Amino acid sequence: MTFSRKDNGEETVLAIEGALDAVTAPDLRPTLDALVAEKRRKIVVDLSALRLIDSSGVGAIVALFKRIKAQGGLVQVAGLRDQPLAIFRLLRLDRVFTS
Amino acid sequence: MTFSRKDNGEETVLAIEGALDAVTAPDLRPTLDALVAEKRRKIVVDLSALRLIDSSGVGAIVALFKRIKAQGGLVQVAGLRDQPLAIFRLLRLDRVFTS
Amino acid sequence: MIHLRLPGTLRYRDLAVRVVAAACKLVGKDGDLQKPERAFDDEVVSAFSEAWNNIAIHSYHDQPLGEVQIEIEPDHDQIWIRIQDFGASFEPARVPAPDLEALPESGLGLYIMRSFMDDVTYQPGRPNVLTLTKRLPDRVRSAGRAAGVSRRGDRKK
Amino acid sequence: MIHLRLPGTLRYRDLAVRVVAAACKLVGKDGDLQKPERAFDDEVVSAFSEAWNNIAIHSYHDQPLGEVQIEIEPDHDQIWIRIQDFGASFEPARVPAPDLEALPESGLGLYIMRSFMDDVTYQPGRPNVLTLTKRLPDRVRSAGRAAGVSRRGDRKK
Ligand SMILES: Nc1ncnc2c1ncn2[C@@H]1O[C@H](COP(=O)(O)OP(=O)(O)O)[C@@H](O)[C@H]1O
Ligand SMILES: Nc1ncnc2c1ncn2[C@@H]1O[C@H](COP(=O)(O)OP(=O)(O)O)[C@@H](O)[C@H]1O
Repeated sequence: MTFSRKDNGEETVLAIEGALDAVTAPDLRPTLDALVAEKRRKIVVDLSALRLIDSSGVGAIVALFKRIKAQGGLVQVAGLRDQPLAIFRLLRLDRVFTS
Repeated sequence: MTFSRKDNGEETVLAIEGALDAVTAPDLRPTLDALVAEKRRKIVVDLSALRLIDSSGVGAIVALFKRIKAQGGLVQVAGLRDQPLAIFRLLRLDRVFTS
Repeated sequence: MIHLRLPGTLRYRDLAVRVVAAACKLVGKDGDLQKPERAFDDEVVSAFSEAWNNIAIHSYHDQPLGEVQIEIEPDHDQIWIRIQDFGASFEPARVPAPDLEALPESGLGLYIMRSFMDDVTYQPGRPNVLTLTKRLPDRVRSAGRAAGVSRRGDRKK
Repeated sequence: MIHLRLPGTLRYRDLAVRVVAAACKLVGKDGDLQKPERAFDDEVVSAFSEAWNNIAIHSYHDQPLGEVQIEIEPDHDQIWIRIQDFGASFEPARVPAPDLEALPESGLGLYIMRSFMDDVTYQPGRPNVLTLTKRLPDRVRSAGRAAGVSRRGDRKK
């Protein structure tokens, strides 16, 4: 898993590549904590280069969503495809994160 | 393994993707036979999207080289990288096929 | 049949998942499913990933040197996977289904396994035995038969 | 240690090669070699592919249901692979080195194994036992130590 954060005014794009799972999700934690601490208004999580996600990876993104939302902000997910799309659909998260 | 053949005048570009090995090399045989039967003058084997090659795959390309050369034609290999490049270098074929 | 035995830690997760993904490609008449049949592979890989996580995180929580034994049977119309571990047992029937509306951050593993596989069984004991079975959708099975293509590699088998 | 047992046919080649490729990623202090250390993985995968071909094509030529047993030990400074089959034996010492100038179209398998691995041993018998060993180049070993990074996944092991 590799990731990149790009800020553009009020919006942050967080692009995650590779596999976001029980092994790699903890590596993302400091970045997610920083986004919450900075009270970012809008975060787009770009998963177009994500190959695999598991329930730990989903948990990390859902936790970010809830914390940012509690501060009045918005988290969207973009670029879902293949295995990650199948998981988001099953957990009915595709609509939560794309509206 | 997938491949594509494109003719442009006297030159043919044969692009091979994926893995060219003991399992897949036989699938290439009819195309190689056709190139020889048609007495193509110049063939560029594009391996830039080749992920893996083994000695059977090398054997298929060397056989094509010899048959085309016997008819006065030329076979070049382009785009070698990663594992296929390591194999071609070891077998000292990188210079045979790029000059 | 494919037999795999390896340490039940997260370190070996990627290797185990890759074996299952490669085995999925051997399922079916043509042995090389095209999209949209990739969905089959994605769902099996998803379920297996959760099973592996649970063993590494829950079952072997305090026994870091525990082994996992995996058998995989990729067939013309289904895949069957048996996973055995020698760690802590649990009672799947006691695990409540997640309330998806509440956006849970955990407790999704068993739900993913049960949703994506046709059959999930668990027998607690020494070893604990988990089986995951998934059949190809009918439409794919008949497409494979109609095309009459041979399995990859059968030629030189 | 990773144990893998599966049919010794070309059909299972891709799966076996993927296991070896995934095991290569576990070699070294950081467990995640960057280029140019990818060369290590490429060379191990190349050697193993030839070993698998030889078993499927020569050793099990007329015994299509033969099994292959593979053990893999990915270590901090090397990888060790043992491959056992129950088919025909041969005498590696009698296989002549290829004359590369003559552009041979076959007879390259053993040469590739010997060139890319530090150690290749073969013990004919029932089973035939082939071992392949390759050490990390020194420069990579010390880079790994200097960085002091932990192996992938160790955190939650
Ligand atoms: N292999 C296992 N061994 C022991 N306990 C398990 C195992 N798998 C699941 N459990 C128990 O069942 C619960 C629910 O598991 P699961 O649905 O996978 O979600 P999660 O792992 O996120 O909690 C776990 O929290 C754990 O208590
Ligand atoms: N596992 C094996 N079992 C039986 N014979 C083998 C085996 N491996 C190699 N051989 C013999 O050694 C010869 C040389 O093998 P190799 O260098 O791999 O080239 P190739 O397989 O292209 O002939 C083979 O042709 C075969 O006769």
